[in-house]
Amino acid sequence: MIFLRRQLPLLITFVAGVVFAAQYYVPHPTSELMLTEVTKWLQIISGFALVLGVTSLFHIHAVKIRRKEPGWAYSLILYGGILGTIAAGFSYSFTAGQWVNGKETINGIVTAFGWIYSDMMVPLQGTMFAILAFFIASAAYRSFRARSREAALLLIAAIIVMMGRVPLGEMLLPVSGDVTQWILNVLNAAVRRAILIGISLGAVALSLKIIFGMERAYLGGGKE
Amino acid sequence: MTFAERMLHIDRRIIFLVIGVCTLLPLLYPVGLAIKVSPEVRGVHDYIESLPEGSVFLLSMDFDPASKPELQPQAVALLRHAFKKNLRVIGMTLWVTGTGLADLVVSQAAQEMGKVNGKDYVFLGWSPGVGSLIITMGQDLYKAFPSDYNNQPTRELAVLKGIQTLRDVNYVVSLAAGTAGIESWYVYGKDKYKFELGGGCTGVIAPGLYPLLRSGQINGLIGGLRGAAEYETLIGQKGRAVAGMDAQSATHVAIIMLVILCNVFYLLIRTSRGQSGQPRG
Amino acid sequence: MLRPLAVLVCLCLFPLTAPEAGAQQAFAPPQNLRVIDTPSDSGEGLTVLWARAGYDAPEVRYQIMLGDGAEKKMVAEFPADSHYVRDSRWPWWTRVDRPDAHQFNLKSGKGLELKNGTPYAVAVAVVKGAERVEAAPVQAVPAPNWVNWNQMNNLLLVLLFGAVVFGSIRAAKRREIFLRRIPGLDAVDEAIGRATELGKPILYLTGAGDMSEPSTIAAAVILGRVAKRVAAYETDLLVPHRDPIVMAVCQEITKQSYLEAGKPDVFREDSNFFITTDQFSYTAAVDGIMLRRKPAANFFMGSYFAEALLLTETGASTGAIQIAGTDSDHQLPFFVTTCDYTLIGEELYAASAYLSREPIQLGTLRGQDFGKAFILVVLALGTLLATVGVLFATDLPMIVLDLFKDLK
Amino acid sequence: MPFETLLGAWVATGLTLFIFTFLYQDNPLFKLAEHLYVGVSVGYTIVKVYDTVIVRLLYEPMVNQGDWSLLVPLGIGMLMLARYFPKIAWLSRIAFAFIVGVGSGLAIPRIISSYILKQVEDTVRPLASLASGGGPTFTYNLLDPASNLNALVLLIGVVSVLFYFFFSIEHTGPVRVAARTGILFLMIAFGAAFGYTVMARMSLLIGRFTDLIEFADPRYGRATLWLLLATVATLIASGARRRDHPPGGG
Repeated sequence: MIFLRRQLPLLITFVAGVVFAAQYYVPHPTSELMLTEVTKWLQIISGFALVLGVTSLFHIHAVKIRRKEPGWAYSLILYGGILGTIAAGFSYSFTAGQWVNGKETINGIVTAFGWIYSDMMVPLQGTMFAILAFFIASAAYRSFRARSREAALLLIAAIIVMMGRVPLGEMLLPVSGDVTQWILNVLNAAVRRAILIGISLGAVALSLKIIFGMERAYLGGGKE
Repeated sequence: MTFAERMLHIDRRIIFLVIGVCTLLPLLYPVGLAIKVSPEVRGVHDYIESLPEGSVFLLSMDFDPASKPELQPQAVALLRHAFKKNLRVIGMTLWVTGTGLADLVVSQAAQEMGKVNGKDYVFLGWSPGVGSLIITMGQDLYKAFPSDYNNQPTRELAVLKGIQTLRDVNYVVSLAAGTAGIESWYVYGKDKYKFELGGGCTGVIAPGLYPLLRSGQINGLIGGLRGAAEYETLIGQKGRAVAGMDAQSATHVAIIMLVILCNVFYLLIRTSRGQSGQPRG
Repeated sequence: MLRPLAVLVCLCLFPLTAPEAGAQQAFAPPQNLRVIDTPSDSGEGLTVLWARAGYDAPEVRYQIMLGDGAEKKMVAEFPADSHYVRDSRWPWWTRVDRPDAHQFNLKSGKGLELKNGTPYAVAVAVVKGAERVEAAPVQAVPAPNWVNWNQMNNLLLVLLFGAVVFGSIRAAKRREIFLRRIPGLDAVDEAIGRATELGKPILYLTGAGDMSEPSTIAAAVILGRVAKRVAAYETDLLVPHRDPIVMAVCQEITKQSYLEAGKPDVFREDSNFFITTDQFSYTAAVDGIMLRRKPAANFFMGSYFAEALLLTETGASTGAIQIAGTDSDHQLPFFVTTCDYTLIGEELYAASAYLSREPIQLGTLRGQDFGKAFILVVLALGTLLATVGVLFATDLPMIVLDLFKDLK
Repeated sequence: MPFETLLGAWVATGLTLFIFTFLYQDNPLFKLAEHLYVGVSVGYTIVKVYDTVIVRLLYEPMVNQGDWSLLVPLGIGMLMLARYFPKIAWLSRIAFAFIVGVGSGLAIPRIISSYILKQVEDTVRPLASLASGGGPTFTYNLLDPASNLNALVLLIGVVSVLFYFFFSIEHTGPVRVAARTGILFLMIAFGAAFGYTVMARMSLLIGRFTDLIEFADPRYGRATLWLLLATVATLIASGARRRDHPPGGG
């Protein structure tokens, strides 16, 4: 049992990791076929993982409703949103004359599911992020100070790029467009490249540690 | 509290109001300032321009409603261009919550240009897996998408005739709002299956993509609403992006003013403190 | 294995800029035509090679003719001064001819079909104005290969880097390894000190990630240190969470820190509490806490998304000292502007390794440092060699530079 | 105008305004819209996953084309769900082990190729180029990203930032100079990113305002204006209630 619970997952990780890393260097059709098959599997499994991610949400809000914790009415709204959307997703569209089956439109006719999507989800999510426009302005006003040489540099770069990205800015300060191009293409690219290299080394190290069983956090929980 | 201090600690809701007004007014009363085209955007445009009729163009709309205002105009402009050039268009998305949006964009653009689903274009919809999805498409497109968004078996579609894998696609453009997007298409796709790749993205992630642009891993980059406006200018069909640029101008200049004001007040406080011998904040 | 070696020897022995292949301008068919199965590929590909000619010029064109027994058709046409071996993006160790010979790859796809195991006859013709001459066709059979030799530099780097990382981890297990002081950690102590003076609580966020993300782990480790200080000063600690598992882990860590500080009696179970998993309700709730309790210090460690600015801007408005540490590079500009101190990217991991002293973490960090040092050397040396290559018009530096190219 | 379009306009406008109330302060209208948002997006994801994964990728190929090898991913997927049953929860580890193993294996060579080799290759550029006459020269056009001067600046940037992220040596002497240069480069890049992001966030706001303006049209029964009034009234009412009964916590 201990083997099944502890060693087997590590063994599977090791074999899968080594085989699919090695696959990269083997161009033979046999190896390509294996890659096709397994990536197709992985696609399906990641669908299951997606479901797994949302279920904890179900659980948390169910507890809130059961215990009538403060704000449990909002949890009911959340449940209503989930169930209503699912119901719409599998309803029958009389105008289109067929089952909706998760289609927003059928031959150009908007379904109930599509209605929920474009008239609820799109404005809700869009506005959530639109709020940030206000906060970025307020952050710019209240925190963007030339406290030090570094902060001053950040500030100047930000102002130039802001000028250079909009027509009015380019009109007021014609050179800003070219300077913005240069900052983005050279200075910014250099920094991003260094960061990318650093992150990639970290990612490769992490992947190697996972394959060789030194990093096991992904197996979830410390309890055996 | 001095005047400068009071101004620095002003209720942020006043700033919110300023931004709101700066956005609203130009939308109601547009001016129409000229837009200069950058080489990054031209890269994508010129490549599509160079493709012969009937070439295969895959547009992956990797964003969700949160980035709709930035990336939808890009998608519309690209599709109009591709349809005008009579390319065979394949639409898809890597983001599940973007499926409805992507479907709408493709079908509307197709309708506008008089294109027929299944013959001139296809919308494949969404499929899970990101990296593994792209690899599967590179190995066998029909395994990744046995049927399209409208449940038509993909093997029977006229538009996909002669296309077996991503190797047969001439140009892929990913419009990305995050890491499941341009980077994934490069690392798991272009790197091995050798199609040409272009990108469009939100302003948030654009600076991070410049290393890929410089090294030629992508042959062009449409950045944010400004990029979309440039593309609209290039194909001569002004749309939502160009319309939004006036508001952008106003808010950007407003923010620059705010930053300058903030620093003026900050300097005032610092100099007055320096004179009265108080410790610096 | 011998072939790459042989090529290397040839490269060193023969001058790379070859003599004009016969000064004759006569219009002869392409010389030394060879057709081979493309090496290092998945099959369905042939490589055509022929010698460079005196008439190679933009206005002269080569045509590649492909026949599968019955008929012969043209599959490619290009200017005669293109498609040299040196343009092929094959490294020196897989080159099949001298760099100045011509090379053209035929591959299935985009209208062309080559089948494995079927013999094909390939010919090359040269066209100049109305003149056209063709070399005698050569036969070859495409076949798949088991190893892609072009990518061996990639494999070599994986093995090398792997060995360095595991070596460093082993070394770290045996002896203490040096790690430089992280200035951000001093700022942490300062902030806690100030909170104590003011008698206000401290807010600590662990980010949006779950326990499998390195940044969350680092955030939990740093929380341990913060909790220990907080316990010593008996300041209030508030840790709102977005993930139930992270909360459970952090509760344990906090408890342990209070024990170590000798203050188990002041430990409160509810200093770690769960709010909700979704981004914006969590943000709204934390903003509420900031406005109501006015913490003296806010810590933002771990991974963050768009909510970062909503949190730090509100925090800044309450006048708290703010310290951030994140590897979410897209949010770094906002942390840097709105926080007093920010641990940038890998600094977060380093801070956590510095505090935890765990050999695996320390060793990995050291291994990555070696990796970076190696890349620095390659960048410096590579630039030097590439410059020498241009100044002296030689291909010799390619022997080194090819090793660090991404080749297919 | 069809009824559902009209209703859609009103719902979309109402929800947009509810979210915007957060700018004033956290309030019940915002919370309502926020929870609805989470619910709808979870519901949407579930429907899409079912339709795509279960129907299109699993059921149809198995039943219509007899591709029974798909039972393997189905089985592994089911193992993941074992997480919910404490007795057999450990089975889910096998599924995770497989996914993480394959994922790590796929990632290693690809990361090295795209993010290390490719980036190094593009940074290593000659600091001289051939002039049209044939002799070597140094090009210093800042606007041409491929000029020698820019190649040099790029090299300095990459090297100094890499130095900043060195942890096993103390930042003293020349290393300190390099690391300080690195931080200056970092700050410029952050500033550029900040500037660029302003545009991104403003675009979202413009997008929402465009919709609000459209729905203020008489065709939609001036939805925006009426709902704006209603929202403000509710905010004032809830503000008054809050002053009477201050909330206990949470």
